Amino acid sequence: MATVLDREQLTVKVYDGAVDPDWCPGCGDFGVLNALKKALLELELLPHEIMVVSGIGCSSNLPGYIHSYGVHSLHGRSIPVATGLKLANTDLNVIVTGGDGDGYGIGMGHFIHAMRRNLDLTYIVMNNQIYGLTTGQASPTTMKDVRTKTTPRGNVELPINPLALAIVSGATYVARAFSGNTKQLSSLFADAIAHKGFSLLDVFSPCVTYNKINTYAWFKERVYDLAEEDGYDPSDPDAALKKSFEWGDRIPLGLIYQSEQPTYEDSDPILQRGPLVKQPLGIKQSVLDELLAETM
Amino acid sequence: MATVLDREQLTVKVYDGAVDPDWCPGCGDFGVLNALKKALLELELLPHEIMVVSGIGCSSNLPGYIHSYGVHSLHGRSIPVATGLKLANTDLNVIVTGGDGDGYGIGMGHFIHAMRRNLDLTYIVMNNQIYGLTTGQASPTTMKDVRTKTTPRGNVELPINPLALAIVSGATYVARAFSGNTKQLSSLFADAIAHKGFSLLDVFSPCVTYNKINTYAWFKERVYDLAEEDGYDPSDPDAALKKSFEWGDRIPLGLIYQSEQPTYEDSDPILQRGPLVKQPLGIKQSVLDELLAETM
Amino acid sequence: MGTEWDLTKGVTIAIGGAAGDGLDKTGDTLARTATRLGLYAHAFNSYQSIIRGGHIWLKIRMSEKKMHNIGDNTNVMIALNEDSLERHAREVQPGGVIFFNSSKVNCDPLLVSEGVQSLGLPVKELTKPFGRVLPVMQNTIMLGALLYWLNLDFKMTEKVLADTFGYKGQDVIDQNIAIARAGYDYANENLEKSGIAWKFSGVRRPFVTGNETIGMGAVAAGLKLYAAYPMSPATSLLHWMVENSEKVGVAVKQAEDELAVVNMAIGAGLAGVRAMCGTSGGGFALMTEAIGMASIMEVPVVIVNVMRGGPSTGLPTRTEQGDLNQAFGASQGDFPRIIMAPTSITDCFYTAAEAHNLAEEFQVPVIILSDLLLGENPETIDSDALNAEILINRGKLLSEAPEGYKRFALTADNISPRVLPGTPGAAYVSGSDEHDEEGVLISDEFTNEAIRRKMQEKRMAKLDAILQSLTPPQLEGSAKAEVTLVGWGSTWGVINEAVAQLTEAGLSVNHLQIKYLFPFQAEQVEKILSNSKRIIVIELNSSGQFARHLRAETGIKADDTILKYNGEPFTPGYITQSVQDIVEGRALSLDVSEDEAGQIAYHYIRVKLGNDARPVGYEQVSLPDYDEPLWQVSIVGRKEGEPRGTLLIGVQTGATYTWQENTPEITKEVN
Amino acid sequence: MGTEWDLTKGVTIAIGGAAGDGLDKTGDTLARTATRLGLYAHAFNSYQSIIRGGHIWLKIRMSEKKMHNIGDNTNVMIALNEDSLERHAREVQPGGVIFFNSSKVNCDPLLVSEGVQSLGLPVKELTKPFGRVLPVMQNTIMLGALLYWLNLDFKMTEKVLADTFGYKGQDVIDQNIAIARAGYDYANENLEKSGIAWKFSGVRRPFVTGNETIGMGAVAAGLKLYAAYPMSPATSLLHWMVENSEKVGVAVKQAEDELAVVNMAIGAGLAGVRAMCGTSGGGFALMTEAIGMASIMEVPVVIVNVMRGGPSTGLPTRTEQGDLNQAFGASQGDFPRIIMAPTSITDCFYTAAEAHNLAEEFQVPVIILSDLLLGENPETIDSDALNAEILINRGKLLSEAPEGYKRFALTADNISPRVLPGTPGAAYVSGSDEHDEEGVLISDEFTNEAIRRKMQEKRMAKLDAILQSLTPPQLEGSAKAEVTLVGWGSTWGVINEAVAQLTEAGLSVNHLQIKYLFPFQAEQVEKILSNSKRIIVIELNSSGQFARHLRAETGIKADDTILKYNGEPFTPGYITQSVQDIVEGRALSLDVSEDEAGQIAYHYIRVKLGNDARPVGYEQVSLPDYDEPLWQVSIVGRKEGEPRGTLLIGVQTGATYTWQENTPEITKEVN
Ligand SMILES: Cc1ncc(C[n+]2csc(CCOP(=O)(O)OP(=O)(O)O)c2C)c(N)n1
Ligand SMILES: Cc1ncc(C[n+]2csc(CCOP(=O)(O)OP(=O)(O)O)c2C)c(N)n1
Ligand code: SF4
Ligand code: SF4
Ligand SMILES: [Mg+2]
Ligand SMILES: [Mg+2]
Repeated sequence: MATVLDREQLTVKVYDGAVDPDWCPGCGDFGVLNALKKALLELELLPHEIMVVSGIGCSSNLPGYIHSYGVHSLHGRSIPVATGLKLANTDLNVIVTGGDGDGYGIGMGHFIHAMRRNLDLTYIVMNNQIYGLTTGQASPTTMKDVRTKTTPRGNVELPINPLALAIVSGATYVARAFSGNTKQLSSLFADAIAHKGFSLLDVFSPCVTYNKINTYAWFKERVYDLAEEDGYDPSDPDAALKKSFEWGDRIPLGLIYQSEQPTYEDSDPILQRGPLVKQPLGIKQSVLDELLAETM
Repeated sequence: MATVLDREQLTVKVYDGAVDPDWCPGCGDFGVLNALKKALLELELLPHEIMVVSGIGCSSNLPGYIHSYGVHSLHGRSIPVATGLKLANTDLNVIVTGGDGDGYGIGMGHFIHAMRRNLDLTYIVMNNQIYGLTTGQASPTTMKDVRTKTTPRGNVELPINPLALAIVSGATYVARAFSGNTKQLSSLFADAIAHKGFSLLDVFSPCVTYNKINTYAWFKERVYDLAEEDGYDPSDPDAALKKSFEWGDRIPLGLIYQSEQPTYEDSDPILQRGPLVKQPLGIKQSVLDELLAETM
Repeated sequence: MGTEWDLTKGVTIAIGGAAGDGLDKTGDTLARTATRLGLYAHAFNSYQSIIRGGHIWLKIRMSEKKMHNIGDNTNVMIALNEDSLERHAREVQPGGVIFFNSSKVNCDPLLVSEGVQSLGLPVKELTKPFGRVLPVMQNTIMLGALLYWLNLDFKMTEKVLADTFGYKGQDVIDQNIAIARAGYDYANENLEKSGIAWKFSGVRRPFVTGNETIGMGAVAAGLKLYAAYPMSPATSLLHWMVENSEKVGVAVKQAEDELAVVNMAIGAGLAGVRAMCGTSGGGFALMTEAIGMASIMEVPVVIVNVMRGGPSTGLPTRTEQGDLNQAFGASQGDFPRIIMAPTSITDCFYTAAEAHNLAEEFQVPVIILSDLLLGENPETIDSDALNAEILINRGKLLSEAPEGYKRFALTADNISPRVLPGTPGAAYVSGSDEHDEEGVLISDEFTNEAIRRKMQEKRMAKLDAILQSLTPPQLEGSAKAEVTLVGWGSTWGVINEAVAQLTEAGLSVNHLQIKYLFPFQAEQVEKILSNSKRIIVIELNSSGQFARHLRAETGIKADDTILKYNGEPFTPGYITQSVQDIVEGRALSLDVSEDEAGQIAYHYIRVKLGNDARPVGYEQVSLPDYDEPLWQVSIVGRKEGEPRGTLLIGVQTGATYTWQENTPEITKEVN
Repeated sequence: MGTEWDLTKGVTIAIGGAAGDGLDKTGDTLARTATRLGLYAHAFNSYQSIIRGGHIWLKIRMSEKKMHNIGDNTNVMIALNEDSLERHAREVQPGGVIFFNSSKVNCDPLLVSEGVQSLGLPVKELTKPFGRVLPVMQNTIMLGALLYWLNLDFKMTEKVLADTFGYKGQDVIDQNIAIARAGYDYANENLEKSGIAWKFSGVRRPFVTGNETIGMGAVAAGLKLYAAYPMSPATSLLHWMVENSEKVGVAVKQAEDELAVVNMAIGAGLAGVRAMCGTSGGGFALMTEAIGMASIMEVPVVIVNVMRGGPSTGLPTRTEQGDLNQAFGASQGDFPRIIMAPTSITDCFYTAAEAHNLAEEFQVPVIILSDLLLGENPETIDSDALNAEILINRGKLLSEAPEGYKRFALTADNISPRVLPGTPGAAYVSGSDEHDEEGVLISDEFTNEAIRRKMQEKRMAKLDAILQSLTPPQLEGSAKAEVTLVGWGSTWGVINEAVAQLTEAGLSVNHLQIKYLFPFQAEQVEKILSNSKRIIVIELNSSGQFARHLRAETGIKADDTILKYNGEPFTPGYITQSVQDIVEGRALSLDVSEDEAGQIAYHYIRVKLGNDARPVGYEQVSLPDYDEPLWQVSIVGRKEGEPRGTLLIGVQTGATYTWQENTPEITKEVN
């Protein structure tokens, strides 16, 4: 049988995946990956206790670069796959990762519905405001007037506001981070994973190849740490909503909103019996007879 | 050739569909249908100038009960079908109708993306907080703890807040109405259709058969008219967001939010040439030669 | 009335009314009464996608022997409105009876065939003693009358009513019983005896639908997660799961759409629980992309498609076998999948159980093609028909991770041992991209044509292994028969009875019913059919999807097909007649029959003229301005019989051409 | 070097490197140079789903006559990294040459076949005069050297470079030209002449991909709305539309997903404009539900599926013909659809145009099955190949509404005249439910089996009418040939050349290429193939989807199939060899070849050992613990050649069993 690591043996290298990332040099996703590994270490999670689920996109390649269980699913479907995994095995720490196109574009419906469900999932979106893997089309977070391969005269649609959507939809942990700031990133990751309920982490993760507007420099000029802002109370939804719209010269990073709410798994009596995957299979004839008797 | 009505000949009966509605007696959708016809009359729209597009559900049967052009499309897909129609023929007054399941459940992704696009569509949701046609399952607007066929121990998911989602997603006209109040309803319908850009009308339209909680009486006890509230300013998004969360003892009806923004069709140079459906077909050999020359 | 009743084959009762009339409850009470007395019942409900109104036609066949379909006859009819009388009264066979509410409805004697009694029950009068009663009480009166005529035990109905209304308290029960009794007594006084004399077995048996037995089979095989989005006719499976969730230990998730549903089920299957989802054609279309993912990731999952009339939203409450092409063609590229179609309500149970075993043993998605006929219509099954002791085969499932574990190992038997996520000592990523044995993508940096080839071969080779593990198809009847009837899935019961009818009529017929659609048991089927003299494929769709599949898989071209696609299931008599037509060389005509002209005329009347007219005469004519023969249908007022006009309907196209008005009393504009 | 060049068939240049190396630009410049000189070029890019890194292998075949595929040979290679050398150097044929950047890369002489020159270009040194230059300038040096060896006109390349870099200003152009010149001169000094002497026609011709010609064909036929969501390999069609939107008057909508995309296109089609959408397999899966809707609503719409390697996300950047089943099985129920597969880049143009005509004439959805091979890889086409004067047939489209207009009228020819929404005097609802002639639903209140039957027959009957309007399939070659090769879609060009090779080799072969997949021209195909002595179906998927389709439609079972599913397209030589193997009775082996063992070993090395080792020796062995023969692969260090260890690979399964380490210098942990 395979040897199993002790918690004390954990180092950040333990989480190194089978292969090195094939992202472009400088891609923001490197920062996310590194911060995530650090957060896992901080939480002392063993590789087999972690399940990283993604869709399709550059960012969605992430599970392949982490030594843990993972699913690299379909474009836009990471959340439902993760939901099934979590429902089936509530012991797993399920972390969903992907891109802005994956999560806020084709995956928008699942995103909203997952939040009102408040299942204990951590959702990390590597938001580069572009479709990276398909070589540079407008994404749902591409800013207005920005030129991309599919908006040569400038984007005419409003970008979505993931934080605001999350707050109004019932997400219980909503934060924003920047790949250029690994320290804050990994501490937010650790908090989000530890948080019970659905947590959203929208991470600015620059695409150095296809997004020449929202670069590291662009963000560095604008971002500030909410934790350093006096009197900001992330438990106040009104303040959080207001904050979520701050954009332009100053863009807040950090925990925007958090609340304690019962999780989905706490509310489902079947899941209260323990992880489904550990429940006995099948039913007794007596139970079947009972079911049949009801029809007579 | 068929005889064509003059605008002066319009009466509300002109809009009567080929068949009578087959909704349950007392269904809230009757009120919506009647109010819509009145609004069409008020706007003096001729039947052929109107295109009513729906998905699938009790409420989505509405196009069949209106004498106008219409599409009764797929469950959840009314908005994209309507988008295609509008892009193809900007002369049409495209009104999208459907249910809460259709629009906010399976159709959620399209809903959010349509709003940020601000195409000139009017979207009327007959929100009965239940899946009517499939005989009474929880819908995305079913309130917490409510028992339905699929939530026998009470709904554990938060309902979505369509108004808040609309406001944060860029809808330029957001209103709420109640099928029990036809007058307000038809005047909001007329305003919404006249509004340039995407308008959402969330209408409480009680399902008398499967929703025994959110009944006419339930609403009558709670609703009030925002227009009568002193100092409410529907152009203020913050106020609007706050209002959108008012629920429980008092529920606001009326125009929640409105803003003037360029529409999608105003921003697309091709659509500026006039309705696509009236443009000449095909290209000249010289244009093809030009296209080919670029490849040499 | 000297009718000879063959009670082994049974008596069929039909109830006609509108949605919301509550006739399902009445039918249910009746069927349960029969079932508790030890008879068999088989029900079929022909209804529409509408909550109230419209036309519902619920039939129940009661018999001493088990019958697997609704049969050909209508012996008794309960008409809750005039519409039903006009549509169906003529179907009631001599010796039978028609009950109607004479306080509300007229029954034109012209509609009643010779030898049929008709009894108007003065519901108003009869319910007077009970004060103000609900309109549905008319059903209870009718039920009472019916019990009398059917010679059923009133006591048993009392018990069923007590169970049905138990939750409403003793008063309601008592009232229901008393009202039914009033109907019983009234019939006793006003009706000739039917001469029906049942041999009650006294064995109490389950009365279940295929959706219920699929649910039971799945949980017996260890189902732990059921995900769904409501869609007729699969919705009742969702409801069954929700209702019994705690009892059977299944988590049920109603999701935001079918994309979510199937991906949740796949996530759960990947995590190691037996997972299933259910839908119908349109929802299945949304699931297809993920089915390919399940297969390349080698995730066990079961997808139930309870088929209904298509295409598109089509006929949501009608039955059809129209999704074979869709199931076979689901998702891009080549990958193994299993498609199986249960052949009876009992078989639904075992199919669901087997599906979960096959899914896990071969790590593939399994599609169950059931249909509205099986899924929604209950029948009595034998009390020992369903056995909970399903042998659960989890395949190569390891509880511990071996050293150097590779999730997608290339192995001699093409199955890679599974270690579930969460198992200490291992870690892998399941990817929808092509990957190597450990799950490393070979679509990206590590392109590799050789591994790709072997991975694809490994996956596809499972199809052969699956084939080995399926029960061989079985020919029913003599191998030497003149005609072989080939069906698939739900039609077994009706073809079975047609075979009996044909045999009785002197034709030598055998029958092959296909359950496993894919992988297809081509060799065995070819062997069986190689002896056939004339192969007739029978299926409920318009293109002959199975006939084409059979040809694709075996090269065998059916000599003939019997196809039906008007939304109604087959009846044995329909098949018998069609086979006889074929054998005797009578050509199939697609012309509009007189009966169909009547339907089209009724439709015209209802949409254009309101409800107070009806068609009475049909004549085929040729007129100069039309390039096809025409049905000239005379239409009269319902009350007075005054001529209203004539309608011209194309015999070939079915087009409704013109309406010539005779009288000015038409209620709606015509154009 | 005395090589005899058959320049009608051409010379093939390959460029190997990583994504981000900019080799597409280099290839482009080369191909355009050739094309401007009046040669033909055909390119094929084998790349991965990765933005930078990985392995890219771009080939360009230049010829005096038009060639429709990439051919069998590699005559010249430009290696931008060692990886490419190791993978491909051996493919370069005698008489050829290998260029590499000797400032960066070593070329092991062992990798170079006899008769092949290898020239290391000291890029650093050569670019020194130009100051600090971008790394991509190595490509420009190589290009210059290549031009020399190919005996191409340097002047023409100057012009191409001027066009390519025009937007960057004269300085950049000059620098590029000067650097290319340095490579040219270096080759002149250090290389033996190739002896290549082109006959330049001087005709300047377009160099286009199938995605571009689909775009052109569609707009020539009146396309007005294109909707898409990015998906390889259909994305470049979206980009083409966006770029040319204003020029060709097409509105382009990138939507939130493919569900939106197809429904937008259908909405637009319903409104009366010619509408199209494009995607690949996974996106197509999401579109299926709506395709059924388009058909029951009788809406014209064109859906382009540019196929790629499946199943699921599969091989996003590889080519395959794997979606025939999916296209045929898309959506529930039976309904008419048209499926057509263009047979060449030129044919893409006419297929797109025809698709729009057929869609509108018959009011049905049309699916175009193109693939990555056609869609993404450019070739030179004749300058008059594309004719913008497409006859636009809008079918029964009425500009005014007749009195009593019925949108879904049942007619003798099964086509209902169309009045577009917005037309005064009419009004109708298009419904996805079954409906009557006016569009009133018959699934709800107004159930009607007769109208349903006729509506379904009307829609399905269009398939016959469509068949009548298609160009008949044509057999190429002698009707009496010994072997008939049958392909479909994009493989026409490669099969065509294989036929020439086989003919040259003395085998009598003819060729049938199928363009219209559904409705299928069964009668004509049957007639053609009834004369065939041996039918070999050739397709790029693993189950033989077309062979099965052919059998389903005609009963004809291919005698043999040639299938390929490793992501790479066919080459003529591969087909020729396979046909010869079949004809001469050599059995197909699925064993891992030595070459494939090398690929698997490379993969192992890259994933597990880093980049500094390579396989050198291959031996087939049998070992006691393994139930299959094994490839024992010796692996050595890349720099020093020191033995690193041996790898065992299963000959049958392709499994990577064990790695026996000889030396401790392995860079990564192995487990
Ligand atoms: C159904 C489907 N549609 C389209 C695609 C093609 N596709 C792959 S990744 C991608 C977008 C990626 O954008 P994003 O999620 O923002 O990730 P990024 O690459 O920017 O990290 C698309 C459209 C797909 N794989 N599946
Ligand atoms: C893809 C698909 N899934 C499911 C269905 C079944 N279905 C029809 S209507 C409906 C829900 C209707 O709810 P809502 O939109 O709220 O309308 P209501 O009937 O309440 O007016 C569902 C689930 C369908 N037609 N198509
Ligand atoms: S294309 Fe953009 S998102 Fe993708 S790897 Fe490169 S930098 Fe990152
Ligand atoms: S079921 Fe509900 S929503 Fe549907 S028609 Fe009846 S009352 Fe209206
Ligand atoms: Mg992105
Ligand atoms: Mg609803």
